Amino acid sequence: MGVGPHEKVKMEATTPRPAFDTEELVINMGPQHPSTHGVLRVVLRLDGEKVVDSDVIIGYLHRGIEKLSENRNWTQIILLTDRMDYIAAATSNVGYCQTVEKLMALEVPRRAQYIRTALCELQRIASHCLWLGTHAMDIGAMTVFLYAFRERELILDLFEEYCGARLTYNSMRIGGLPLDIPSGWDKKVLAFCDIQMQKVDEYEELLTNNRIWLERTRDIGVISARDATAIGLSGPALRGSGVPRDIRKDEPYAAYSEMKFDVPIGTRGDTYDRYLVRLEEFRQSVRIIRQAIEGLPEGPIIGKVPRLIKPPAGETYHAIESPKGEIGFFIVSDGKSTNPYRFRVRPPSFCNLQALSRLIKGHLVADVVALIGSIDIVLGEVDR
Amino acid sequence: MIIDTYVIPLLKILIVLNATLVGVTFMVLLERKVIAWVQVRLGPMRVGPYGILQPIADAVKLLLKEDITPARADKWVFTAAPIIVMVPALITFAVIPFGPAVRLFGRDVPLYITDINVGLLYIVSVASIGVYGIILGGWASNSKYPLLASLRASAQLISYEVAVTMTLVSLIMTAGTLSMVKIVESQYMAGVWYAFVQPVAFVVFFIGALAETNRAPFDMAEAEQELTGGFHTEYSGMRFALFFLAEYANMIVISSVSTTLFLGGWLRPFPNVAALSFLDFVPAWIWFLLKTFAFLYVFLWVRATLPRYRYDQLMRLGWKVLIPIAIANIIVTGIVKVAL
Amino acid sequence: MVDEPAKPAPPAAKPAAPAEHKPAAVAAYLPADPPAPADLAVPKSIGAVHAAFPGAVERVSYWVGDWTIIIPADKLLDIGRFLRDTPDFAFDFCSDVTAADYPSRPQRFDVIYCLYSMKHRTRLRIKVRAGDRDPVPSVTSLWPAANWLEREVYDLFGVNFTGHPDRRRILMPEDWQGHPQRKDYPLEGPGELLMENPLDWLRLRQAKEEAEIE
Amino acid sequence: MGEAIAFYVISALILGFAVLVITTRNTVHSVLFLVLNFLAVAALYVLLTAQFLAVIQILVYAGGIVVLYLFVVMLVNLKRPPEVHADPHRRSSLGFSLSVLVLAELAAIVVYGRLTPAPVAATAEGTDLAVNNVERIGYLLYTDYLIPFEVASMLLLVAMIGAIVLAKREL
Repeated sequence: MGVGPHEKVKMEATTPRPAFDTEELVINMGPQHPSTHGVLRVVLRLDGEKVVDSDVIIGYLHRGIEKLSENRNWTQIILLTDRMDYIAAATSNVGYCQTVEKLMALEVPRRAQYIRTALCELQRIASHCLWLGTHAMDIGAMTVFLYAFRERELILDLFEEYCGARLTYNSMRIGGLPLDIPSGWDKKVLAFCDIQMQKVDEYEELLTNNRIWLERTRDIGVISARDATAIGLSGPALRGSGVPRDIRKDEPYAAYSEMKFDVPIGTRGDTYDRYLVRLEEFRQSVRIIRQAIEGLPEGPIIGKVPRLIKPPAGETYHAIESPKGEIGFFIVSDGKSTNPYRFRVRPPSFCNLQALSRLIKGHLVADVVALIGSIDIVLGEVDR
Repeated sequence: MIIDTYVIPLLKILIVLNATLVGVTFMVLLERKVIAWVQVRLGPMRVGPYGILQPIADAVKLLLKEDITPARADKWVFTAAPIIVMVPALITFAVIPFGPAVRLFGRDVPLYITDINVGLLYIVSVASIGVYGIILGGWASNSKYPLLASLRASAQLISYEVAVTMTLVSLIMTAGTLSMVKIVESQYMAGVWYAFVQPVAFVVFFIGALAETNRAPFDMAEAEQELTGGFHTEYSGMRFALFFLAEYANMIVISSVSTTLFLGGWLRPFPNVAALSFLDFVPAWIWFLLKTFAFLYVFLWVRATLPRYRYDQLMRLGWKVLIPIAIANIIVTGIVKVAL
Repeated sequence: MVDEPAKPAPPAAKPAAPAEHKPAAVAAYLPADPPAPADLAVPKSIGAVHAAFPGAVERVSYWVGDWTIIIPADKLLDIGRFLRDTPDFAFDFCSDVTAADYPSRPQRFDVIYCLYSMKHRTRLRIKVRAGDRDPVPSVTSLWPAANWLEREVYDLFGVNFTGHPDRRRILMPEDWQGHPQRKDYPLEGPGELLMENPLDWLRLRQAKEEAEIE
Repeated sequence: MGEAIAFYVISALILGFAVLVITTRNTVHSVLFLVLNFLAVAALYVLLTAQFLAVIQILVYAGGIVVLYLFVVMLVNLKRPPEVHADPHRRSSLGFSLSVLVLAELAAIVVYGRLTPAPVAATAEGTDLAVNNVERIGYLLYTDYLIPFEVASMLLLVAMIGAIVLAKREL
């Protein structure tokens, strides 16, 4: 295939030679590649264009957030959680704060719970917008990318108005929220909900019944419910396989127990079903945001939190539903120091990415990018 | 005598070549603008009013960029490949009729460089040479992604060439000539554009045209999401620009050819309806350009709308759908011809 | 690569490691694993494990709503399979595998498995204690999800998982020395140098400080 | 005069490229010289006012067949160590006698051409040829050369089926 002398040697070594030399081609997709969504590296062994084997290599963005957190005090860690899933930073904030609240047995006021719920759902929409844009872009539909980013921009504006930041929000505090919503913000959120509902239809018009889109996503990367559970998929990737698992419903946190929403699930477990699940989640998220904003109770936004946060000795694992799947925090507190003894994140992107090798086997190179998009990863969270 | 055989053709070549090159550069701008409008953006706005001078800035940028030849690349082939792509795209314009003869300075000057009796075949054969540039560009780069992409591109070009040529056969049967000028004239005689006479051929030709120019949704060869940029991944500077321009030149070529073959070339709409003869007020070559641009716009529109086909699906579409349809169309055309 | 034993890390009390870089107060902590209050009903899965493997469960712990059982490493696969396959609790989803390091204990690592049952919507944590080089059987055969999670634990803690299909480093570079999540891993300076040759690092640091003073 | 110059230049090019095809070390380069050779041959056809043939020459040979050669050459690594080039089974004498035969045949054709006068009909219609190129070829193909034409098409069909059978063994 190539022109280098080293390849000659390889060819001669493989005796006896078949009538036709069919060499497998090893290509390196990433870490510098336009559709690996960051610094993911996939080493593909190809037969023609078909993936025979693959090795997913991560760690290029490893910043040691877990180790770092063991040497930061409890409040400073909130800011580190922003840097994991930076597409949905507020969700990571909520997950971490709730874990500490669970350790400290803190009561969070209902108003804060409602705002948290609304923020989490806004983040879900933002994250899904980014997912949809990049996923469609990977499959070649470039306009959807910009349409989806247009709506994500609106969410970023809402967050900017709420906490002043657009990407890494640092928008939660242990025991509640740092800020109440600005006046008029709730109306803007509701207006956004109306826009988003229309725009989701617009995305669907472009893709859902598009013949090429169907051909590119149907029966690509099929994974059964049983396999998906075993390999540790969570979030929309798991629901696409037909497992009705949503932590918001199963182990309700924040104000989700008071919200009415449906959990969409797929039937076939292919890329198209995962796409449909996420699109339906847009609508369900909008539904939740409307309920949370319209039913927003009055009251304080932060509970009775000691000035020095020092949870009693003990450990806990607490998981919430991030846009990517189950984001869990396992925290050990020694009860004496102002930093956690052990801080561990169960990153949904990491666990979902594990399934990639399995999903792409036997598919073509073009499907590899579709599948990377389909499981929706953020490398900041994979590598931490 | 000298003027008729040498000066006028040379002048025409000069004008057509320059117009094409300028058209190509502005085609890039048009593409960026049209897609930006589709995507609720503004597109380039900085260089000149409404970004109208953007192509010039682009050209300067590309000319001034470092021209890199990868280590262990085949230098000669690497250099020759962009030229091989560009030249066929340009020389195709030799037989495209932009309009009938007009009187200029007391001479009848036909608005085409030449009219050879195998014009259509000439276009097809010259276009088939362009494949070499793509294959060799990918091969000479000594890099895996370009090689994969160039294999894809050339396989795609060869496959779709079959379908496109097949549709042309049915069109030739209808027109009864291979000369581009005579094809337009025969549409004038028939009083109808061949797009209405041969609708199936028109649709197949259009799809094939998208694939032959490596345009979305068939742009696997340069699918930057998959193959990081296709056969010209290793190219930079002016050599990359040549590949880039050749793609747009090919788009213009294929649009002009489709205009000539299916949309009546320089003819006004409904050439047989006398009531519309006031449309003749518009010069013929303007009609030609309008139709060509309409075609080009559809190219861009398609690119902004559709996702990309996968390589095997593309081949399946070519061999299992388009070619059988084209062959069936030839047979039907033959039967109708004989029956009438 | 795969069968290579865990890189031996220096014992916790290695004298060369500069003491000021070790959060000494933290390292002395040992997990409380508080027992469940007497009036709380033990989940039936734990009861069933007690019944099926008498004496295997070393301790049952309860804290802020989470149940944990501590079991010996050699029983891990059996109990894991029992928990996964018994339909009454069906812990078919392994949501997390992680570890915590308590260097002051001879069995310094707690390897923690967070299980979840899709059917019953319940969680259970299993803890296995292991020393520096004690083998911990890999649960990849039970829950394929544990593959990368165990790789990460091996990478960052150096827990010696046995029977893992693909035991390589995952987050750190392949040639990295030492396991950064251990509590005795230095927080500054060239960590890998320290792990290989602590005296070199001390000399280097000394030279640097002297240079700064001058 | 001009025509003669063009003829000799083109012929020289054809011969030069042909020599380069077999002397070049790099197989891809040699395929490229083959393309140039075909293009020069097409130019020669144009000189003979056989535009149709010229265009077909480019379309079929340069644009189609040689592309496939290129595929094969690129995909099958033909860069071998130099000792492979010294083929022990080389039959120099056989090659030599074959080339002598070919030369003799060419000479025979030239001599025959000199002896028999050109057919009158062709010269009479020579002026018409430039315009009715395609029609004349079509007419000849379906009258005088009908059987070779049909045989060739059958041969192509067989080759096509053979290729499909070879490529798709699991059909």
